[in-house]
Amino acid sequence: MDLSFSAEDQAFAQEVRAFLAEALPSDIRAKAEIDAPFDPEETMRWHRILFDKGWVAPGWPERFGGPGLSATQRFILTEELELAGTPPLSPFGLKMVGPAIMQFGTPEQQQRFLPKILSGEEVWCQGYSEPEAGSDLASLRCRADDDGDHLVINGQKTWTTYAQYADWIFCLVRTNANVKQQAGITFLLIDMKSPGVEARPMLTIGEQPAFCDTFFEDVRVPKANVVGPIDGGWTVAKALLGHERTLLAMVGSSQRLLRRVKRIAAETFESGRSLLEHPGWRTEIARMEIELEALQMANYRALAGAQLGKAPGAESSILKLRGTEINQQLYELAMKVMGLDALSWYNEAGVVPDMEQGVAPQFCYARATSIFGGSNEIQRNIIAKWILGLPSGK
Amino acid sequence: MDLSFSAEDQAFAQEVRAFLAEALPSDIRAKAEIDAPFDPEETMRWHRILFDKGWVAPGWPERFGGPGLSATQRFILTEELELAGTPPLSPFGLKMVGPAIMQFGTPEQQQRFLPKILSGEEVWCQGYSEPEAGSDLASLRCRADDDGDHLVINGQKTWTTYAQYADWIFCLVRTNANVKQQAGITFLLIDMKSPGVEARPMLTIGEQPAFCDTFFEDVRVPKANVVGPIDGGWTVAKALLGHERTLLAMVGSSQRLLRRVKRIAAETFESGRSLLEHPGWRTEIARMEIELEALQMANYRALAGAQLGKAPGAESSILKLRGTEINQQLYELAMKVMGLDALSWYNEAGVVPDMEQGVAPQFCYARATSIFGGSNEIQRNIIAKWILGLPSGK
Amino acid sequence: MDFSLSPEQKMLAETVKTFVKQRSPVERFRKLRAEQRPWDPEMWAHMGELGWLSVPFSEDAGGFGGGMIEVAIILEGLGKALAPEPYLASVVLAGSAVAWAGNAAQHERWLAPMMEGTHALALAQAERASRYDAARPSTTAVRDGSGWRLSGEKIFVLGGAQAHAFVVSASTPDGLGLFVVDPDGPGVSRQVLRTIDGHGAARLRLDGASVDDDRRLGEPGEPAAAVLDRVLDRGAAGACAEGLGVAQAMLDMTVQHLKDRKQFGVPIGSFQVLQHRAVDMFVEVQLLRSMSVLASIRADEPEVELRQRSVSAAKAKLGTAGRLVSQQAIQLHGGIGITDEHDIGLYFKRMVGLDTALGDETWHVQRLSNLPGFAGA
Amino acid sequence: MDFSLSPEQKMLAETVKTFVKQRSPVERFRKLRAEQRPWDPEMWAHMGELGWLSVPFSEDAGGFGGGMIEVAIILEGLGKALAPEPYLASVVLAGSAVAWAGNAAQHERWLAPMMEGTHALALAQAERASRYDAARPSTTAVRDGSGWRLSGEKIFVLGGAQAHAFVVSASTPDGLGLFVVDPDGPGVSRQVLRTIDGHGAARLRLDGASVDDDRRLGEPGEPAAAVLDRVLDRGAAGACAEGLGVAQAMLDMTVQHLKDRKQFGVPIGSFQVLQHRAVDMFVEVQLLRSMSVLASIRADEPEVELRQRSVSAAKAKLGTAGRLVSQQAIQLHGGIGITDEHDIGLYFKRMVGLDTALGDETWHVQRLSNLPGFAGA
Repeated sequence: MDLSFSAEDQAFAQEVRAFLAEALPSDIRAKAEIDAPFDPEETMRWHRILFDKGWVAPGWPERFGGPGLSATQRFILTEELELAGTPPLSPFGLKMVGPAIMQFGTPEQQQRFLPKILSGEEVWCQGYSEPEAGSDLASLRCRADDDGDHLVINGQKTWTTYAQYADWIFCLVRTNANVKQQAGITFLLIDMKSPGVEARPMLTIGEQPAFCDTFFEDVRVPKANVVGPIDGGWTVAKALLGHERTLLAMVGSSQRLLRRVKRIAAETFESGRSLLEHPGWRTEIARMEIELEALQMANYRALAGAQLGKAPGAESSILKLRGTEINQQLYELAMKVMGLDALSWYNEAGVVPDMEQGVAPQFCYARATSIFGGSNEIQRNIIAKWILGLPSGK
Repeated sequence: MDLSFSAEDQAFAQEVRAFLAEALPSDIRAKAEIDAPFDPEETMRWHRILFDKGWVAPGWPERFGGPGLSATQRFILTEELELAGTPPLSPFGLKMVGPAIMQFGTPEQQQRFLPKILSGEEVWCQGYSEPEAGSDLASLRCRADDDGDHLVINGQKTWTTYAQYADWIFCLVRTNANVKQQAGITFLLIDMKSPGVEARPMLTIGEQPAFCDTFFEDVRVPKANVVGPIDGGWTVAKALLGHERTLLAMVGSSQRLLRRVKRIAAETFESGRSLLEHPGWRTEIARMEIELEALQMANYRALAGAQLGKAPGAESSILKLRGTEINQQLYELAMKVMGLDALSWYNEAGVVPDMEQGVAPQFCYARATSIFGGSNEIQRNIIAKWILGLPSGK
Repeated sequence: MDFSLSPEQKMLAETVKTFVKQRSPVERFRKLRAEQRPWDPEMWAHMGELGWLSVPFSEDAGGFGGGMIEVAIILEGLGKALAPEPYLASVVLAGSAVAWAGNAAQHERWLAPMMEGTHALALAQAERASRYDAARPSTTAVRDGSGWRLSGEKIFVLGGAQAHAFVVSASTPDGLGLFVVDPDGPGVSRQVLRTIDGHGAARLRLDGASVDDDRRLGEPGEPAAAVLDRVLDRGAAGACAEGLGVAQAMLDMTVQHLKDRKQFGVPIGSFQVLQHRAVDMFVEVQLLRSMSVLASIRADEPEVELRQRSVSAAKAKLGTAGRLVSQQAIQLHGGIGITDEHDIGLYFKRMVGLDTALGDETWHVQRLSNLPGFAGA
Repeated sequence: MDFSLSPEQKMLAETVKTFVKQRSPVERFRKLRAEQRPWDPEMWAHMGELGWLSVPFSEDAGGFGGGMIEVAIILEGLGKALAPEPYLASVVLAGSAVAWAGNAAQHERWLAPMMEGTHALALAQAERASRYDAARPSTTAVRDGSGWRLSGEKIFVLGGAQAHAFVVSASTPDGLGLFVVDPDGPGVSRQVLRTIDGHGAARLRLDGASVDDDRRLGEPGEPAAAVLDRVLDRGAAGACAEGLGVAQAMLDMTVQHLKDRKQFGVPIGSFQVLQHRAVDMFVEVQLLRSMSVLASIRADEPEVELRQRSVSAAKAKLGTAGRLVSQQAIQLHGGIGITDEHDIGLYFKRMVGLDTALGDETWHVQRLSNLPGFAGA
């Protein structure tokens, strides 16, 4: 057993840091340092810089334009980017529909779509959930009627994150209502500019315009845009879910948040002493640091397994669960440390320390992490059934 | 709204304290002060003292020998006894089978059994649970076959607390296996000296001999000992459950435990300062004190409702749940404060401070409180269904 | 011991319930928030007409001589509907300060128009360096002729956005003083804040602001510090009552959602894990209700330690109960719970505001644990 | 980065597993406990034959030159079966102290018979007044001719019931010293303790006990304090590994119980609330496993702050994970879980022992939070 990285991997980490020092635009760096939210323009600008470097899709195979990094190097790259606070890239193209097209798509689809996902020329969003189909995804109703070479789509998708900025959407649609729910679903790629598509942005409780209701009215989509067989979309969707677990652990993001908590505590005073010098606050912060350290170790163990080519095991199933809980708890702690400053909301500069303006809205929106991506209740159901082997039922 | 007691009630509280000062035997008082467990002889001795005073059954109607106290006075009496740490009387006669016989028994049964419950001449235990029927009580199998004037009992009961010291046991037995589970159950009084009854004491994880497995082999019981109709025992049992909620809040006992935690903290030193002077420990203890205060207020509200003759409402349903959780957390805190001394187990005097010898075994056995008397999971099911009105099912 | 309401209190509760339902459903707050208006002055005037703004003041001061029980009834109702009028800030905090520390002329000048509902007041005591401790303000008041000059900064004044006058705490040569400051006066600048819960607040900066002597509440040498302490305890008790309304509303909405929302072909409220989660919310609301009652009964208790102990215990409980209830309310609502368009998020954020204002859980636990009786009890 | 075991480590893990299954199932511990015997000396001798007692010592000292990874493999296995032989106390704690602080003659005298399994050692450092802090013992050693006189009291010596010799920490004129004390020597009294987990322990009282100079480990002036600190970190890491075995066993037993036990006509493991409770246990065991690995890797790390940080984080995690896992294990077992005759309670109590010994969660959180890098990180 060994916790250190090989000399080669250390050199790679050095290369990543050097690249970051040089290539991260100064305006984005300034935002990263104060953990301000990024707007889509900034995110896509950074996407293109990473694309130029060849690092935009560390997990993609070389034949589709991936950089050919080892599992450890991919991990190092991800961690360094997170720690530097660079804009998180949209996962819908790179982590979701891209891999789905690689695994299930036709050569024509691969050629048509993958290069533009890589370059950022086309931005994607996801159309899974519907108002009546959340945790029970298979009950979705958005309808696709057969019309010769085309499918005609009618219905609504919701929580379509950043659909207002997307060029394409990948959807699960119902192509057959006469079979068991999972069997009548098709995985379909839809051009957002098609007539009849409308994305209406909604605000989150953090008042960020992070997602949309997306409506489809008689939208005609060529059958060439079906990925996998018609009625075979559930298999494609399930394969996608496996891709994301370590992504959702949010270790790097929580580490930055912990540093931020300490920074705020060092700058917040009570009875002439900073909170970071106060034993009570120190132990409270230390308890979070320990939980985060445990999560990071579990993440390392999952990575080390992946390095050896093992399928994600027991240690990785807990990552989304604990990762989101810890992230939420850290935001809560940041709010507590800030005290009355935490109640300030999108005020102009100077009202609260500039660097901490974003804490309150981000704290609010962080409640979403335990709901989206398969709610934590669903995650526990999955672990109970598939790992502990407990009987389903009651 | 008013939190104070009337002058009359204050005088009554004074009377109780004066009685305690005088009537509590010095050996029992000594044990009460160090929270040592009481043995059955001590408990019954105190039972008889309270009986002589007329206070052994504060809740009983006067026609059955109760003292005719108001709801507030009953509450005051209970609280003062608990705060003084007097031996908790066995509830099986006074709080369980006694009220059942009053409500469902024949005049002959009332005359035969109630006076000896009051006087302590006959000690009772409870035969509900079986190895295969715990939370699912209605699935019990202990069999009662009809034999003319008698029922013949075969089967086993478990968790029969202090059965080894009991003269009588009240049991739920199956008199009809051909109807829906709840419908074939009978509430039966059995003399522990009957041939074929055997109580085998078991140890708890605190190594106290607190309960037994009790076996019945061809035990003949006169039908005159059936309370309520044959096959009608479930109704009797359900009525009993309502009697105990405030009992299970354990407010007085937890208050003494909190005082004990503070006493231990005041006598335990780290870096030359007692733990009670250490801000970190103070806030940890204070958080428990606040939770206990909230429980006590909820208990007061339940009492005030009872005073006005209201049926126990929403505020009382939470008492068992929170009462047991808080009691367990207080024991846990006591263990933490004691540190290495907490690892000592029934050692002779002087190994740890004398007064705290009992903490570790009591801490262990306290895990039972969230299991017995209807597990806390069952309590939550009940609140979800009967108070929140959530649909049963999945 | 008696927790039942008097006939008058029951009538008040009924009036509040009807008022909120008819005149101030959540949509009213939502609309004001969208317009970035911290309140509706007409609604305030209406509350004045109903007499609510006079409830907790003595008849000498022109009030109704009610107590915190009545105040709690009103605040719980306002909390349930997220009414943004500054009842807590203007009546309970600033109003009590003027009533208790002020003389008859000062009552007439500031309390009377507030009780009529033509004006609102605010208490400016919080400063960055002192966190929740109001005892030693770094804002100073120095003598200047027959008046005073005030300098300092108050970072978060509840109800400060809409207040017509501020009661400002400042250190004077003779101890803590309370001054009524005109926000439009020279040397005074008010910066209206946007807040997480959409309720009105402001920062107040005093740059040698000139204040006449008759704007100092009470006489020098009087223990304004003790008055402020009592005022803040009233405020904390009021926050518990309003928070109780918020929590109760979240519980009710969540239980209803569990019954209505179907997934996997059944109401999600039939899943045992969600049932128990709702039970945990219910338990916490019950405990918070008990503690809010305690705080109301004890907020005006003359024995200081008993008052502080009870109020701090209740405010700390608001923190723990409020956190559990509001987090689970969002979680059990699922995706819609994190949209701005669903009301549950508005309640979630209001709870953050009430939990933080007037001392958070940590601060009140510490205060309680430092009372002399704590170690001796 | 690599978390896989070497072939030798895999073989060791296999041997431990087989040994425990065949020679030391829980029933063995149960029987010893009933007879109030803290261990079985034959089993100890057998462990000596297998070479386990020599694992973490350098080849110079006659050991195998293994590290804490190997020790953790052994301790996890012993924890799973509640084997009461004092591996943690005698090998990891006292053995490391003799190995690191002692000279060759001292190794020969005390370490060699321990490694052979004919003797057991124990480390006596805990005192009532200092709680978990071992740095400044109030036990004193004063010069007496060519030897020393030791006075003081050690309240809870792990493995002290069965030890043939005690390594005692004491304050000397030249700093902290470590002395090997014969429990039957003059001025020494050992009181064997009954313990919550049935494992051997003792109190040790020293009334001017006379100790020859060659019983002081190392030379005066050497930093015995630093050695003791390292020894205790090894011990804490070992406690994590043994605690991991205990927790894993509780999880396995509980999941099995949920599958086997039927109520309401179905296995109770089909109830969602109990499923999620089991998942929470599983999550904590996974995290504890990760942290136990970290502690093993870092226990012998030369950079002191990194070592202390990792070990304290892991030991603190043992506290939180151990508490959740053991409490839920009892709860999910229901009534039988609180009987002495069911094994689950034995594990529950062993976890209390391991959580408390060598610094509880609070102490380790505080230690971590006071490291210089904490505020700077």
